[in-house]
Amino acid sequence: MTATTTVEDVVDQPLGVYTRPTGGNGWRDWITTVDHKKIGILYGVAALFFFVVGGIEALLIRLQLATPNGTVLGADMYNQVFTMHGVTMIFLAAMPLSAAFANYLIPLQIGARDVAFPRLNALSFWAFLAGGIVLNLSWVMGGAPDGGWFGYAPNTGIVFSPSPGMDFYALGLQITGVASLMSSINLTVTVLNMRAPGMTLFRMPVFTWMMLVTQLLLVFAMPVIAVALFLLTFSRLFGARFFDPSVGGDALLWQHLFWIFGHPEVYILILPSFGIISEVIPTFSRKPIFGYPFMVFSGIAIGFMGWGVWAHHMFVSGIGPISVAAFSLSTMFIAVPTGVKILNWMATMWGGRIKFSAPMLFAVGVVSMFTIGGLSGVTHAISPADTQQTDTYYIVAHFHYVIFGGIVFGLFAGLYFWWPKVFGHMLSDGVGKVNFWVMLVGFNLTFGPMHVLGLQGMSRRIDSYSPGFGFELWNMVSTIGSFLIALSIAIFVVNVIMSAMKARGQAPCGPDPWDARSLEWLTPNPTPVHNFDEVPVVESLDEFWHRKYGTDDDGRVVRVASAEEVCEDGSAVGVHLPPPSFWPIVFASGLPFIALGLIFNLWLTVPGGLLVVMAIYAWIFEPVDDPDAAHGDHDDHEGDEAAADTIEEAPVV
Amino acid sequence: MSDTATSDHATTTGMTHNKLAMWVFLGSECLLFGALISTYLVYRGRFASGPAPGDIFDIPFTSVSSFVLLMSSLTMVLALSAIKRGDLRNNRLWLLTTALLGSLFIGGQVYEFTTFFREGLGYTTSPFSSAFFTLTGFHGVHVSLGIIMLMSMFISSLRGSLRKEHSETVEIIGLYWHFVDIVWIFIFTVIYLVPSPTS
Amino acid sequence: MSTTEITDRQDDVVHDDGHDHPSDSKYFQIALILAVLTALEVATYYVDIGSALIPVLMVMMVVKFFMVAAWFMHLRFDSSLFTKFFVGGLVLAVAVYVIALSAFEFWSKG
Amino acid sequence: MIPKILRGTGLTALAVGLLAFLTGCAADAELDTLNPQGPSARSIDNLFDPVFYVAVLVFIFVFAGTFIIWWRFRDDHDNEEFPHQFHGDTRLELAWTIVPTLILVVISVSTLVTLRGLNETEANAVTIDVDGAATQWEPEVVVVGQQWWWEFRYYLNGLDGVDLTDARHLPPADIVTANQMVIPAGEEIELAITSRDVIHSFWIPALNGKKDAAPGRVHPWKLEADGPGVYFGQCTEFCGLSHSRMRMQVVAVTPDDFSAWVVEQLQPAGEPEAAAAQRGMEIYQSQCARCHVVDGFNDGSGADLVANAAPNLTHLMSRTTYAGGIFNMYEPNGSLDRTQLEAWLRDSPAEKPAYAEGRRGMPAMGLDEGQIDDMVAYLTTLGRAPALDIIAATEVE
Ligand code: HEA
Ligand code: HEA
Ligand code: HEC
Ligand code: CUA
Ligand SMILES: [Cu+2]
Repeated sequence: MTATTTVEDVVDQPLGVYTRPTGGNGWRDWITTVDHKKIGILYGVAALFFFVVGGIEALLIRLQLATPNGTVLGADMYNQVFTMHGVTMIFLAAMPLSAAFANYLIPLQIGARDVAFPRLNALSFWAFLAGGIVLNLSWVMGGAPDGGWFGYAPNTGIVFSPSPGMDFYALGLQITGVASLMSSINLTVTVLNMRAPGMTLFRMPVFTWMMLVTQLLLVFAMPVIAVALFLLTFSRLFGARFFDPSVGGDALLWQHLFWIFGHPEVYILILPSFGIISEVIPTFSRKPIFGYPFMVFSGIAIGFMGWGVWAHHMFVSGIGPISVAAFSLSTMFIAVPTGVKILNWMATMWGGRIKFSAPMLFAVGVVSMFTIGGLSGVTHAISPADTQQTDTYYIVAHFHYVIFGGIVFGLFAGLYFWWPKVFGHMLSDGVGKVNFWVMLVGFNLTFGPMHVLGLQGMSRRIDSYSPGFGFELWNMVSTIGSFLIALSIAIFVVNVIMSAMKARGQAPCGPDPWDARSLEWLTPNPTPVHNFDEVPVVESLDEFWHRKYGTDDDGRVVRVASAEEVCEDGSAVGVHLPPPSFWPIVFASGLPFIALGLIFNLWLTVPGGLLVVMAIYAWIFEPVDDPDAAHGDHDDHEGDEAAADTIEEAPVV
Repeated sequence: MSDTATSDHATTTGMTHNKLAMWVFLGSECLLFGALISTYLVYRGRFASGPAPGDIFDIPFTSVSSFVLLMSSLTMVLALSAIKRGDLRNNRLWLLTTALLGSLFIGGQVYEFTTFFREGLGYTTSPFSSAFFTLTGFHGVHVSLGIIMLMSMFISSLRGSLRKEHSETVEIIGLYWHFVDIVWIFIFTVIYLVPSPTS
Repeated sequence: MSTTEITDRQDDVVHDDGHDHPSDSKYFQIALILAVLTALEVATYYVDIGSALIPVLMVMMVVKFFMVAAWFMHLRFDSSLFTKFFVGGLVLAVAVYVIALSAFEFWSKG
Repeated sequence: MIPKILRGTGLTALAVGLLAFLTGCAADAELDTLNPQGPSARSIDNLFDPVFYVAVLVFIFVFAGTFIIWWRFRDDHDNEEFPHQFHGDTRLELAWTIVPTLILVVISVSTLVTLRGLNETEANAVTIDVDGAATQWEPEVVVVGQQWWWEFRYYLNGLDGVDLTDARHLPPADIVTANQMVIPAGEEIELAITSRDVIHSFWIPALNGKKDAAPGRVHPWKLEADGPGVYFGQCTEFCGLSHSRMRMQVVAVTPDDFSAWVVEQLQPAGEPEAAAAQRGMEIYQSQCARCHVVDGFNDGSGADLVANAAPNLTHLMSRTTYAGGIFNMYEPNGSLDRTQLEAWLRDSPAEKPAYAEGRRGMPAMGLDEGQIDDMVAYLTTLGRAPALDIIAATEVE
């Protein structure tokens, strides 16, 4: 990806930045890195790549549906494409893009050197990538999954989906799931355990808070889908009878397990975005976030309540009326904490002096567009009404408004906002604004009409529709809109390339381009490999901002220090850093072999298993080759501890 | 600067990363076993034309092997207590005993599975059989991983690289081991002792 | 080489000293209680106690469960943060799956 | 038709105007969810409309706020001066916690009331006049989904004692039909919905919301049409390859017409007279009877299919659409649409995607043109065409 090359170029520039003697910026360094920043960038690049893949699948969907009786794909291919679109977007684009932000920013926002388990972090990334590759290999190895991202049994059983596609689905998602679980444990420990002195929980930026809640949701939600996927895998590969109605298998078991995971999952997707805009909005409004504790607690409340609403995806599935009523009510009330957030963002902007730069535009886009999706969500929560809406395009409209309007806009806000932090140069704000407006128009053209289509009765997951139901016009509009979205993505890509070219050979942008508030801006741009020269001591929320500004006697804000004075220069040397390691990628590369072996030929699992076992073994006994090890002033116990630690996550070497 | 990613002494909470991570992981495992147990409970009455749980469970036998596993928790905690005192010899002894008790349990499970299989309960016989073998199989895999870890510690200890200052490693693996034990406490009661449907 | 040692004790901190862990004889006592409880549990298989069976079994199970967690896993002595995670996961799991089983009408149909 | 929600609210006047203009051409939106034609659908609509307005109001509130903010507080930071810094206001926070809560409490109550209504059934009965002997039938229809068509089974003695647990082996019913469900208008029909393979979902938007058809489960649901008419539906749970081509219709007729329909459906098929039709019958015997049933000719002992059933053809001609309700049996003038039927018999998977090799869906039978002609001749003897107005109303494109 273009982004990578840019990174290298920029990072390469000698900024007086400390570079590790052994580390370069060649490909070898990327595949062995355990640095949370590089891993964050890797996540970002992979996620954006898969976003384009999923987007192209979306465009195919839209082409097929542009006119009645579409013939672009055909029924079989259509089913594979929409399934892979959902899976790719959710698991390979949205989640890892959030992970990119989490990895890059959490340690910086809490004043830490790295995450708690850097090698595990690398493993999480490579395993995610392995899972993504497994999923997409299905295209050329017998057919992609064709049972929908929700994979309802028994349609996904071997009788009804005889191609290996659903095996790829089950195993690919299992691998990405394990990756997410590892990463969530890692980040949870990081946030709890590695905060800089003075960084109490209630001095953490809202972004870090929302990420913490997200990681906790992941910790508890991933095992549930893991079980669901195991049941599916064992049914398909070993003939288990979980979903075979002829012997009493229950079709609803899968649905419960999937949605017990699935609903927390949608909050896993949205909370990072909420976190991002909670950083962007105060910065550009030049005001502190309004109601910080309420922001935090509403995020926690959303995470909590998200566990008690899953059956709203099953209102017509035949669960009893009492369940329907209970889940209907619990679902509605999630609107309350979410509303608290929306209104607090508005109150943050209210009375501000708002600069509508690109990040801010995207953030305001979230506030308004997500609200549309949230409100249609409330109309689904009314269970009797949902019996009319479910599985129609009205639902598709709902979730693309929350997902695209809430997540994609939020992530773009984050990309524009933190781009200088990561790469040391700004993205063009002018192009960014164009990007935003084209995206906003395209997005509304694409998904707005779907409300109408759904209420007119157009079903989801149909590869074609007949003329005469009144679907023609709006489908065409929607298809046109989707190409506008594609255009906006292309504008973004152009912006990335052009900005990188412009920045080539130039000094990096200043340390504090947005007059920002949180700790990550204390480090120079781009962030030096060791993060902070000195671990900051935190005295307040918005620590960085408070180092720049004070109040005069009238209570007015006055600048007390320039950004240059406050920011570190990244000149520290001899900082102890976790050395790179080969084993995460070796470990992860075994996983696709195991998956393919289970699907096609058990012998393949042997090399896969060997790779994994070898990696675990080597991981434990990995020699300490850190040039700075002697410098480390914590008790250096690697050498002897190595033998002691078994398959447990060993202390990071 | 001491604040490295690995420094055990500089954590915010005062807990080491490893121990905290293990507890978070165990919290996560609750959801995993919960899903498996629920699956079993939904399906325990759906034995199609195969044997029903009430027909084949051998409570006295399972009681013995449950007791074995329970006692392995005692030996585990004794191993920890020993290494904390610096008593490496007893540490090794108890580690080995724990692993042996665990293996005994696994042996019992293998025996149970083969007996059930001979009585007509295959993995694909019915939703009940699939759920039963999956649940107990997952538990068995957890125990087996635990045994591997215990044995690795035992070998490290023999080689002299598991010493008093590493007691936390023993403690963390002990946490895992106890967790697997309490899962079985649950399984033993809910799946075996609570009367099951018969055909 | 600065800062961290003292200043980083924060809101949620309970320090893990490890020195007040129980003695081995305490562990044997706990194990004895666990053994007796298990014996009682198994006894219900032989002695008919009617409708009390399930509540009694559940109570004994929960007691065993928490004794292992509290003593052998040291939750009694360790940071409350661990308890929060574990009990959090446990309570969440129980709540979610009890609701799910209710949706299957498990309690009425079994 | 313009979705009703967008009509006649001052708040959305602009949107309405635009929509009215843009959707004006789409005259026949037969699946419109906002155009209820029966009590259940109406109760849902009556709940949805006000909630939708509330949502629009909240949306306008947020949007107006955003615009005001954009208008009043935009500033390019030309001067360094900061606005007044405030961190929050507990009273405001409480207000915007409590107000939405109250709104939602009201919505909850009406949701519960509607939900209860939808789950209540009434005891009713229609009189059916068979050979001069009137019998009472409490209207209940068994709805069975399978890839990719619907079967409707009528048990005139009621469903008590009819074992529906295994949808692949259902007890013989008095009337078995496919894709078109005929009901008496103005009566509440109870449905027992199930499936023979994967999950489908039964949905007639004008009459009620949807309900899944899941294998191994029987889901109760109900329908009632205000008056005679034809109501379109679509399978809405993704069920594999031809999910989009799994449609159905409800034909509501007057009680008298219904009684007449029942009487006719109870007739078994007779022996055809014309030679071509007789040849067709022989082909049927040798090629089709392994799956299909024609009452009075071969009984329904199961089909060579995963679902164990293919459409019952006894009264094929009384249905105006076939193959999951996607083809017309008749031309608008009432004559047989021979071309389509022949195409179907020639190569059905080409007409409607199926996995015949996996025993799901109708395979290509490999008949030659002569055999096809004979087959059509035989099929046209099976049942009688309905009235022209029904043919016109049920027409699909
Ligand atoms: C980012 C992801 C995301 C988010 C955040 C949400 C948020 C919500 N969702 Fe959504 N949902 C999905 C992603 C998401 N959803 C997906 C992917 C599906 C489809 C899955 C599939 O089938 O493939 C789905 C499906 C779905 C359904 C099932 C529909 C069906 O299939 O029949 C329901 C039903 O209740 C629902 C409800 C809600 C509700 C009530 C919220 C609430 O959290 C929204 C709360 C927000 C607001 C309400 C707006 C702001 C509030 C105010 C301004 C305060 C004032 C408001 C009031 C007084 C009302 N969603
Ligand atoms: C994160 C989640 C996410 C995102 C971002 C999207 C984005 C989009 N989705 Fe979504 N979608 C889902 C998640 C998501 N979707 C899910 C979960 C389902 C349900 C699946 C199921 O039922 O199983 C679904 C289903 C779904 C359907 C319904 C299919 C059906 O039911 O039959 C449709 C139909 O229009 C659709 C359309 C789109 C479109 C047009 C976009 C667009 O916004 C996409 C825009 C992106 C691009 C267009 C990128 C491409 C860019 C370029 C090509 C230019 C790049 C140029 C260079 C590299 C130089 N999606
Ligand atoms: C292997 C099974 C099988 C055989 C053999 C078979 N059919 Fe079919 N037939 C089906 C199935 C399944 C359908 C439903 C297809 C659908 O709607 O997707 C069907 C549908 C039909 C329909 C439409 C019925 C309706 O109301 O929707 C007609 C007419 C028909 N078949 C005629 C025939 C004739 C004539 C033959 C023999 C020459 C034949 N079929 C042989 C399985 C079979
Ligand atoms: Cu049947 Cu969709
Ligand atoms: Cu949901």
